[in-house]
Amino acid sequence: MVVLVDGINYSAWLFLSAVGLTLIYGVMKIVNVAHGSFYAMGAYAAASVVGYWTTNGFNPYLSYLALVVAAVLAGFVVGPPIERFLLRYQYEKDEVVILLITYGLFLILEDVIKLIWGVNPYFVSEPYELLGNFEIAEMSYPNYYLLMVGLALVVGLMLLYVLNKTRFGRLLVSVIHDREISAAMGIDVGKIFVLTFGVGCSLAALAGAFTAPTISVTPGLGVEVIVLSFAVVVTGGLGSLPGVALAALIMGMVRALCVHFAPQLELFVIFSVMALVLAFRPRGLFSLAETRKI
Amino acid sequence: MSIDKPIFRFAVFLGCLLLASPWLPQWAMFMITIAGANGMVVLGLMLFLRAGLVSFGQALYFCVGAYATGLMTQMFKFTDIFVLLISAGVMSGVLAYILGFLLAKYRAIFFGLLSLAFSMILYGLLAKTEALGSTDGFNIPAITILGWLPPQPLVRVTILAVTFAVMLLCLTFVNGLLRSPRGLLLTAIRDNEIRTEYMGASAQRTIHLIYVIAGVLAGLGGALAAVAVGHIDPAMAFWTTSGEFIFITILGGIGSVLAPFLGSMVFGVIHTVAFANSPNTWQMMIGLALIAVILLLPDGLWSLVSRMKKARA
Amino acid sequence: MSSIILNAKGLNKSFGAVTAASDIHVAVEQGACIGLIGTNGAGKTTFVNMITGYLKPDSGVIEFDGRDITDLIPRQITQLGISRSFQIPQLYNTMTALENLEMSYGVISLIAHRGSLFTRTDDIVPGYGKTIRALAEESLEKFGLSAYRDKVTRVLPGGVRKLLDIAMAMAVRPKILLLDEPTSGVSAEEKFDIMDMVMNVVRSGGTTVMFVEHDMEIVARHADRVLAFYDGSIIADGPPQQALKDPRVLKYIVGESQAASVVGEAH
Amino acid sequence: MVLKKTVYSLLGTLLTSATFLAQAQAPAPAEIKIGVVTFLSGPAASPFGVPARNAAELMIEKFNAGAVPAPYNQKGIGGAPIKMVLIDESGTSTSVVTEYRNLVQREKVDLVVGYISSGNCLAVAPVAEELKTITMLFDCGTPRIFEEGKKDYVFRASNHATADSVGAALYLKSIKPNIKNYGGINQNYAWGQDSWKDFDGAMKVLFPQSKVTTSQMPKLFAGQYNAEISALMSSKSDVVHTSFWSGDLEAFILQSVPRGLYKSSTVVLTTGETAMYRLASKIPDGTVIGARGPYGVLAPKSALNDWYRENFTDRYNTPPNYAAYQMTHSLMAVKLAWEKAQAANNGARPTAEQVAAAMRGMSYEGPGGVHKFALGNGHQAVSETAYGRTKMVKGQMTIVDVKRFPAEQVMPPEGIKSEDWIAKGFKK
Repeated sequence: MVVLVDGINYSAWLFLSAVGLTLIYGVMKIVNVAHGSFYAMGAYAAASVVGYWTTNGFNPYLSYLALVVAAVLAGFVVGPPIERFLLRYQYEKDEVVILLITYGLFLILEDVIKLIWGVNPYFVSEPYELLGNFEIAEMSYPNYYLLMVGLALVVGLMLLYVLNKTRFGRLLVSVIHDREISAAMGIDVGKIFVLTFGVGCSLAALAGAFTAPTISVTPGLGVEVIVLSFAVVVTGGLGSLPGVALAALIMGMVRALCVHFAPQLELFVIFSVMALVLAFRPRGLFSLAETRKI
Repeated sequence: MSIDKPIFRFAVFLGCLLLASPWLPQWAMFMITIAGANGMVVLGLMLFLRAGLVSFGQALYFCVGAYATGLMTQMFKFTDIFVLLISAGVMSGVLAYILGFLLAKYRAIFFGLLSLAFSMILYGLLAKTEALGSTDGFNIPAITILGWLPPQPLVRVTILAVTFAVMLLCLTFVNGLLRSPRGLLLTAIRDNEIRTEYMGASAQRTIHLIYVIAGVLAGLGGALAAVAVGHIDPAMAFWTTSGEFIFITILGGIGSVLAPFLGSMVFGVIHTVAFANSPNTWQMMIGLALIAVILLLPDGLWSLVSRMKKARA
Repeated sequence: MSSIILNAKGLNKSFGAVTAASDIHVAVEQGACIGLIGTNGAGKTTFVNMITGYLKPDSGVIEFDGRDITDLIPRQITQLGISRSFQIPQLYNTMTALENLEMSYGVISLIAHRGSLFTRTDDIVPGYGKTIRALAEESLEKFGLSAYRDKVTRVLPGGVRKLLDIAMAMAVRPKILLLDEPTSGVSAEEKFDIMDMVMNVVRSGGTTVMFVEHDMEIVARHADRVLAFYDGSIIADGPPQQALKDPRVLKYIVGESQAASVVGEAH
Repeated sequence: MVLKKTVYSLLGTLLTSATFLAQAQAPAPAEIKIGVVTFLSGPAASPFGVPARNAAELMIEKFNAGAVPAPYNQKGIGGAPIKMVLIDESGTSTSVVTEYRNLVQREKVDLVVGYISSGNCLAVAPVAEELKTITMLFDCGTPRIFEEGKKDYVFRASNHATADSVGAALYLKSIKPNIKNYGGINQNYAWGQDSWKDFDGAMKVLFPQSKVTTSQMPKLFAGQYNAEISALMSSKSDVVHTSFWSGDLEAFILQSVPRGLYKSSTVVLTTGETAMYRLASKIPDGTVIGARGPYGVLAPKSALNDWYRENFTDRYNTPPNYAAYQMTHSLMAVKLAWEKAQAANNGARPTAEQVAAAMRGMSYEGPGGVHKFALGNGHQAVSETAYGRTKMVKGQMTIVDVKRFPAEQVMPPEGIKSEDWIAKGFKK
């Protein structure tokens, strides 16, 4: 039981951290290493905003709203300009080259964050403690984790809805399917890319923002997330939404099991799962099949 | 396999460098040694890039080579540089051969990320082996050459010389490979694998082959680095290390077998200048450098050289 | 009486609900030149893809030189002596025409040297008596592509790309050459010259040819035997005059008027 | 031809950049250059690296002004002004060693003080010996440095990690004489593994009947510890030991406190002191806090300590944590040894060998009390260590029932590896 709760809660966190990455890849075929930096920026933004919120004694319950606002700010202020003024001119280049550009961005943003917020940690645990606890199997959990799980569900469902039910979603799908043809059909691919990139970055920031209350916001907190969300996304199948969800769930569960029954192995869990899955399903659990006509 | 002019000139140049070493600043010699070791790994990555592949886990073999060296010195008390190099090459080669069966099936980003997974697993394994000092790693004793223990003032020069020798050997080999039809095939695979298969060639076998070669090169690089630095730890297999190697590959370009060494030399300079001049923001410097290279010199530093060549011709 | 070089027995292939090949029987004689006709989706390319190992038939056997090649992969089939060109030319798009052909002969030389790492590209290609470069130049010459020698293939016109594609397929000196719509995407004017050029280069070597073609004039002009596909099965098989007059062929593929003119011309 | 040219031009860049760097810090004749190496980026920067850098800047400024109380009141070092060359410790051990060599051979520093990561300490030590440069390791914990062979130029001015684990166990003995079982959560890398090993060993000696409930080993910088916390809570341990530091420690506190881990178990934070200032309001009363020595709030009362805390707090408006103390101690030790050697050298600038000789076995007093270079034939300093428990007094975090354990109780004697010393029940 406890294992289940721990697993789900970690899965939710993994999903939130990784979903932005898969969205950006699915639409733009960019493996965004700077993803981790956006996660970090989300966390820092949250720290500042919520800090301001509480010091000015606004309604604490609205601070969750503040978290979202912070995330969207972080994502949309920084993300789109990068796409518009840097990445946009690189699309004809190889996937890997673009990946390296984002790696460079990651290095830069790491220091930018340091310049803006300094090296000392920030704490914004108020939202975390505000909600009180719940008991399961005489084990006490903060309700905040329910919030995280809920958030994960909401984000997942919203994305599903947008992709399948809205006009923008259909445009997106057609762009995913074939960039050139969609452009030829008069879809403003450029606009869609900027938007997607913004949303993807905001999702990363959102994960950061909602993690911030549970951690100490310090330099370098993005680095861990990069490789972790890579592992999740690749295991799920690059660009696949259900893939990320499933992969996050599997990894969360396996990890929880490890922690409770074989704590020494925790170190390998994630990458072993990834290697195993890739060994048997080279393109991940749910792969976007790419057929080539000859 | 005959020696090409540029390689011959390079050899001559390295020779002069060795002769000049007494007058070279010590720290510069060390940086050149490290650049040489890194260059070995990057030489392998260059082969990958020729075939349109990028490995985010090449540090795996860098680390295996280093630890093979380390274990030789720890367990069997071998200190002879040749024994160490050979064992490093063999260890990494064998591992690459085995993993190759799996990885040669993968392309594009999946090739890169699967190799990343393997390098991170090795990192985990080493981090758990407290007998080998866990993440602290352990030190490598002074090396000998055929029983001769170089006296303190000569140690650095000796290691530098060995590095050069290994470099030149591998350079000549890889150059020969690239000049052979097999070398042509790399570009063919990158450009159009279907056509290549219908010409009757096996892309998978070719990739497996260069995977092993790259593995051995990385292993040798790791051994050289271990001997030069005198200390090894699991961080050698961490993904950031692989990232650094890819950076150098892009920096140098794939225009020539000499490009990797040009790249890693310049990387060394960028790195230390950034460290010394902006200790608090060196990452930004390196990031900017990386993006600048990709935007301004998409074919790497070597494109400058080839441009000069054209200008002369 | 010439011998059977390729023998397809009872090939079936379906993609989900779609039947791409149902019980195909074809025996190809050494040196034949066979035209494959049929509307799009009739199963011509599926047939070619099964012969060249790109698709594996659900059931049935393919024999080449009396040897079962059903389960071989494209590479092995090519090495045995069956080679093909593509509907969409499969070229090395970042390279020049010359380099494309050098690649082809490079592969040949590699195989001839059993993959040895210590041969150089300027060595003589065993069994061909020339260097890779010389062979590439020669075949550019043969296919009249010398003008495009140093042009990057991405930018070349459709007809030229087709020819280059075929030239590369011919590099391996195949016993059987399959041409998948050699004239599709080629302007009407070019069509005939290209086909003539290809055919006399190819036929001069006595290579057995199977070509997928929509233009009945070209079929009638070059084919000595026609296979008409409809809905995954062969509805007519015989010399052009007869096959093209077959009522079902007229109904489903050719259309009366054109047939008349075509066959007339062929006499 | 072209090729040669490029390589030459390349070497050119290298040399010019070097000379330009050299000029950047062209040494004034008498000045003494100290290379200071500490984490300026990454997770170790905020708890250790930056406080240590601040300490270095403060102390070197005060030294040069001759404003430090006796015996440190000579201007600079023996009258010569000190110049600091600051380098980030981040990067692979390869780059750390490269930068160390650059410090010594290019920047021509006279002394190096630094290194937080044990791995880096191990990597740098042999190089220091090769380059015959006095190198003071200021924070890294591993005992291996002086246990794996004799050193001539490498020193460490404070206890190694053994003292932290043994001290923790001793402290538990004094406050909870009958512990039945204990668990731990430590980062899955050398520091965490060694800390747990030593603590476990010490507990086995002091509480022979006690059992290990669980030993959690999350990945370094994992950040999410709920599963681990659940495991710890369900293990119902009397004691939970952790050597977490930095963001991990803070995250662990933030995540575990609301779940009530501290109600059921006594939690021991061996590096807790770095976190207590910022998380004062979060840490429950009765949590055992260590500072890897008599540092920070656990420092003994003394005029020097008051002076230090006051100056540091004035300047950075946060009190100095143990990393700052360790840096300060290291700088004081080298200053003292240098001056001693200079005096013995009747006023002339001493050689590295002379400084080393002066430091060997030397004992000195810093804000953290008296330390003595007793182990590793006079290269490894030892000192008392201290632990205490948290208590909120009028919204002020204070440390109560502080216990001090003299060096000989927490550090092994000369000539035996700490592992064996613990295994043998603290006997030689």
